[in-house]
Amino acid sequence: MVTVRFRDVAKRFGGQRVLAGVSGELRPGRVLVVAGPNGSGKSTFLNILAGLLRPSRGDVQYLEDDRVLDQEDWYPTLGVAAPDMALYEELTAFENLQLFARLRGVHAHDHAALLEELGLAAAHHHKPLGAFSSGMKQRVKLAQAVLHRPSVLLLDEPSANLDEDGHRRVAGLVTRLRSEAAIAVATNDPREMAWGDASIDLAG
Amino acid sequence: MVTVRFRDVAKRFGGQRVLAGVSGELRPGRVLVVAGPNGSGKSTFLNILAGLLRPSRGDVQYLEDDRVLDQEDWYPTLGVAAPDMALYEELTAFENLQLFARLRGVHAHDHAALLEELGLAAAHHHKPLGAFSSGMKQRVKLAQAVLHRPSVLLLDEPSANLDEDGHRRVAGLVTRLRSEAAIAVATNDPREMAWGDASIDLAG
Amino acid sequence: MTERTWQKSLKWLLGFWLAGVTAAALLWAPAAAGFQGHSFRIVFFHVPQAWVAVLAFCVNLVASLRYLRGRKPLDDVRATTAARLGLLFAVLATITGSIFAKIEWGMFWNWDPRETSIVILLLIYAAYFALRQAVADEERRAALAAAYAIFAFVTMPFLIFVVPRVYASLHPNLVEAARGAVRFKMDPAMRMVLLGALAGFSGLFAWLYTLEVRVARVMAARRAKEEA
Amino acid sequence: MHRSTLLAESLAVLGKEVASELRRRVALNAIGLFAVTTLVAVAYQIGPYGLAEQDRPFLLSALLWIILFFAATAGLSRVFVKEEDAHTAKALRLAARPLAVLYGKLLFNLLLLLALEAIIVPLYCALMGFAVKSVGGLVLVMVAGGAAFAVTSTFVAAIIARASGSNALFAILALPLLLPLLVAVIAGTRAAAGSPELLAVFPALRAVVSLGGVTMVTAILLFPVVWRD
Amino acid sequence: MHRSTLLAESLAVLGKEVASELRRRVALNAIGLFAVTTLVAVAYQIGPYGLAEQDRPFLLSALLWIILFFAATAGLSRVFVKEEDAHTAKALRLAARPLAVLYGKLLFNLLLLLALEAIIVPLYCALMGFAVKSVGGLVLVMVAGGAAFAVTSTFVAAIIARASGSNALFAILALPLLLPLLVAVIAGTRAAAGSPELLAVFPALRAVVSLGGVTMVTAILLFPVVWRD
Ligand code: HEM
Ligand SMILES: Nc1ncnc2c1ncn2[C@@H]1O[C@H](COP(=O)(O)OP(=O)(O)OP(=O)(O)O)[C@@H](O)[C@H]1O
Ligand SMILES: Nc1ncnc2c1ncn2[C@@H]1O[C@H](COP(=O)(O)OP(=O)(O)OP(=O)(O)O)[C@@H](O)[C@H]1O
Ligand SMILES: [Mg+2]
Ligand SMILES: [Mg+2]
Repeated sequence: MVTVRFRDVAKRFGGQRVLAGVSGELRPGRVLVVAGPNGSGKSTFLNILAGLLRPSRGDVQYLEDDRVLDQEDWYPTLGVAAPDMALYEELTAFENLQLFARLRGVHAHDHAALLEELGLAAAHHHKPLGAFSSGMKQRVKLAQAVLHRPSVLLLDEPSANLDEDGHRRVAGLVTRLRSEAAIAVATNDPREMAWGDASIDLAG
Repeated sequence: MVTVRFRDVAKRFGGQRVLAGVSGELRPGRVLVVAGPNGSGKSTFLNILAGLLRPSRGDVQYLEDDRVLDQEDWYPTLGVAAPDMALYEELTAFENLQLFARLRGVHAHDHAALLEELGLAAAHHHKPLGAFSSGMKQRVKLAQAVLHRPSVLLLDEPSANLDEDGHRRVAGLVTRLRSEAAIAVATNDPREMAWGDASIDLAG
Repeated sequence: MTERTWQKSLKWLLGFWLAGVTAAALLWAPAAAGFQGHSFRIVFFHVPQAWVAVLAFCVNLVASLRYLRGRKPLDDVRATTAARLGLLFAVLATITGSIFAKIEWGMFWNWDPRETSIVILLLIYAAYFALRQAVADEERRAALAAAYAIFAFVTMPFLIFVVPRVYASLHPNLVEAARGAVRFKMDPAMRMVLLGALAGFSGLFAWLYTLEVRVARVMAARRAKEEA
Repeated sequence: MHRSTLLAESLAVLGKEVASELRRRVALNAIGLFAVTTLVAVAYQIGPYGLAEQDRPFLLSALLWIILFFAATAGLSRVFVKEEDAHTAKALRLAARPLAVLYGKLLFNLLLLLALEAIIVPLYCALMGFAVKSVGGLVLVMVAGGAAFAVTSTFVAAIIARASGSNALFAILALPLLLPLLVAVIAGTRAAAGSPELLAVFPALRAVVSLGGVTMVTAILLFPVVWRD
Repeated sequence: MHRSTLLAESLAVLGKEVASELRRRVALNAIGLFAVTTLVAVAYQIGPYGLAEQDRPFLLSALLWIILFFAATAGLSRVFVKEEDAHTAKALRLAARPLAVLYGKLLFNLLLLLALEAIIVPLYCALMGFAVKSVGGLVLVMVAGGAAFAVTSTFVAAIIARASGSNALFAILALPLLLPLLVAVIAGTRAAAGSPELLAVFPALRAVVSLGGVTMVTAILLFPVVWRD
């Protein structure tokens, strides 16, 4: 179980101030909704939480049983899906999951079951991602984010491009995982905002 | 004014049947909503309408004053925005629009006004697209689709990644353009389905 | 003494020193045997220039390493400044060397290993600046440039040791004759002037370097104030 | 509905390529550095003294074109692959005529190549002691060769970008386009080096021009297929 | 939460590179086309009898490596550049340790180079009449040279991918660093050609191996900085 604590996180890009001091924490079993209009810094904030971007000010800590983790140890605990993150289009859905499972040291995993939980029918598991529809790609991306049972799950617009059924499945996934992971969801979708136990609004 | 007539359009990819004979037309002043779950063939259908994909069966005709247009003459009439279509990330929003305006032979156009209509503040017009948020990119993509006043507008998930305000602006754009263009919107979003005068459901 | 007057007097001292060394090199140092006319006097400038270039590249290395450890923007400024000065002095050494080569060997350029090595050195640091120019983001620019500088630096010993060993065999007569002649005929007065010139040029480098770093520091402070 | 002229469209594509390169702030201002680096890499191995007198015209001409060919490949190979990798091809496909895309990218490559030649060739002749008897002949060969290379490499780059799956055969198709051209330009350069007569380069020049012409026609006919399907 | 071993991760990255390349063959086509074209054109122009006897071992070795060198440069940078172009770098950055990425991509580039050498070298020897006295020595030099080459190219590829992805920049950054290596491998090839003794290649081999070793260690230390920042 990992808790992510962020204090006074601020970010500027060149002259533009994007985040102006955000504090709070992600706790296991809870979902934090990060809201705000386009360009308000939601994705930037998640990138900082993931350690992909350095904040201009403030800091982020990962705490496991009150022990502070080194940044190299953040990655194994993390699952991330985001719009600016693509999987490999030359590889099939299955090969993509297999690749990420290998990278994360997950051995016995039933990729097919996970893909079906996310609503991707078996007929598509062995097609290259380049031939997938937008919603099908999004499902594989989500499967990639959760296949190693991360303790910290950062979902940026998780149901972008998804249909009604997809929406429900993602909601189901979040419900299933909330007991074992600290979850942050950045979203523009009013339906997703309802998932949160807490929320941060980056507007203004 | 262009009418797009499609008859019994079907598409298979390898063994998989994606579209099974769709007929109908896009008429100026009307919005056709193309609905259906993920992977049902909405984008494939729009690609066929745009002449980017050849149908396995059936045909598509562009009629201008009852004259059938050659396929080379489709492109100048067309405006397209789609999730699998990216603009140039090294170029700024403004440069991207300028490029597409030149390619389409549009001379006197106020790109800034168009971007602002779509809710992209002037401060961002001269930033490279690579530094844009997902919603900001989507707005530029939409601006690119309409800047040459197309007679046929194909919008695939037009408000993907957009916030509430963006949604409203896209709805406004469609309303403004419906008098001069034949519009098709492929969507998973219930709110967008309400825009249509007619709809095709590809489910099943 | 306050810091300012101290610095000012150092500057004057450096000026006098360089003037003295130049005068000694051109007028006082005895003629060396084995050279065409007074051409050997170029050594008093050529060698210190080459030395300062090497010194500057070492400073660049240290600053790059420090940047990667501490991520202080000032270290990046230090690295860039050192690389720029190193490049400048390497170019000067090449020019004086070519003039020397024209007089002694009859050609401006011979692809002798020395010449070749310095050209590669010039290319490497020109590449360093091309890389810097190609990255817009400041932090990333600094980190990538530092990584490249360090990586490049470790290949340099090979440039100096491997290359001449293989290449001397190609045209040994040119190379060995020239180098042998100089090594043996260095008399004490000449050595003194050369050491003086080395010290003077090192001082010149130190002055230029601190000046540029100070300017950069002031600019950074002003920008920080504007942003706040 | 508006229509742009083919010329305007081609220039727009060219402008975009130039702007992207400038934005990446590399190719254009570093072009000299690239030329010099490549040259030194070769000159360094085979200096002016490394060659027996009778080998010089052959070898120096061949080496010069290896360098230029490399420069062309390094600069060009990415123009189309990048559009596919970054998913920008669809927008371009919809907005520009295929031929405008071909011409725009071709012009860009041609400019790049001519600029490179302008730097590389004189430097190479100086550094390698390559005495060219007919400067006029050399210039002719360089310009014609540069143009033919730009055509071929642009077309080949387009093929490589789309060579997945069923198009794999195309890559092999490129070989017979490139090979005779390289042979002809080397022969032309050798002729210019060996004889003060401008006429001496004509046989090779004729080969270069006709190969370039044939490739250009092939490219114009086939490019729409390669690009759109 | 699980952890994979570095080896398993590296192999996973390698496997992914191989699978992707087999499906699209961009790097393979670019490299192969350049190498085969120049090789055949040069062979056609110079041929087995075109060079003075005393220069042959040196010139033929130099020419071989110049071709290999430029061919490789045209394709090796793609491993990192395409991840940035296709926006896949983020997922990889999150899932794999930096060193696994380095090792996986390095191995892939090494395989690419060895494949290239396996095709080009025998072809070259046959076409140019390059008689190599110690085949074992040549193989050693080729393998060690290829490995050392792959290290520097892969590292520089990682840098330019984060700068702009320009191939010209890749050449500018990589060539000067590769020149000492080029000198050593040419010397080694010449030694293998000139003497049936395996021992003859050892001095050059020592230089290649130590250069490869030093750059490898440096790359390992610096790569995380390049990859994650
Ligand atoms: C373009 C031609 C030349 C270039 C680029 C060049 C470059 C250099 C460089 C880089 C050094 C410093 C090496 C070190 O610190 O270890 C150096 C030192 C020196 N050069 Fe030159 N040089 C050139 C021509 C000459 C010529 C023609 C002579 C004399 C005939 C000469 C005599 C010396 C001497 C005496 C030293 C210092 C002592 C030594 O390290 O051997 N140089 N040169
Ligand atoms: N690398 C960068 N360089 C410069 N500016 C950037 C960079 N990344 C993001 N920005 C800017 O930061 C702001 C916030 O971007 P971010 O992607 O975090 O927004 P967001 O809240 O996720 O928006 P959306 O809902 O559209 O995804 C935007 O103005 C964007 O242009
Ligand atoms: N190039 C292709 N090769 C093979 N199959 C393809 C190709 N393009 C699309 N498909 C398949 O066609 C089906 C329909 O895809 P399409 O993109 O049209 O769906 P969609 O209705 O737009 O879905 P979404 O709502 O997710 O965007 C999918 O099963 C997809 O895998
Ligand atoms: Mg976002
Ligand atoms: Mg779709």
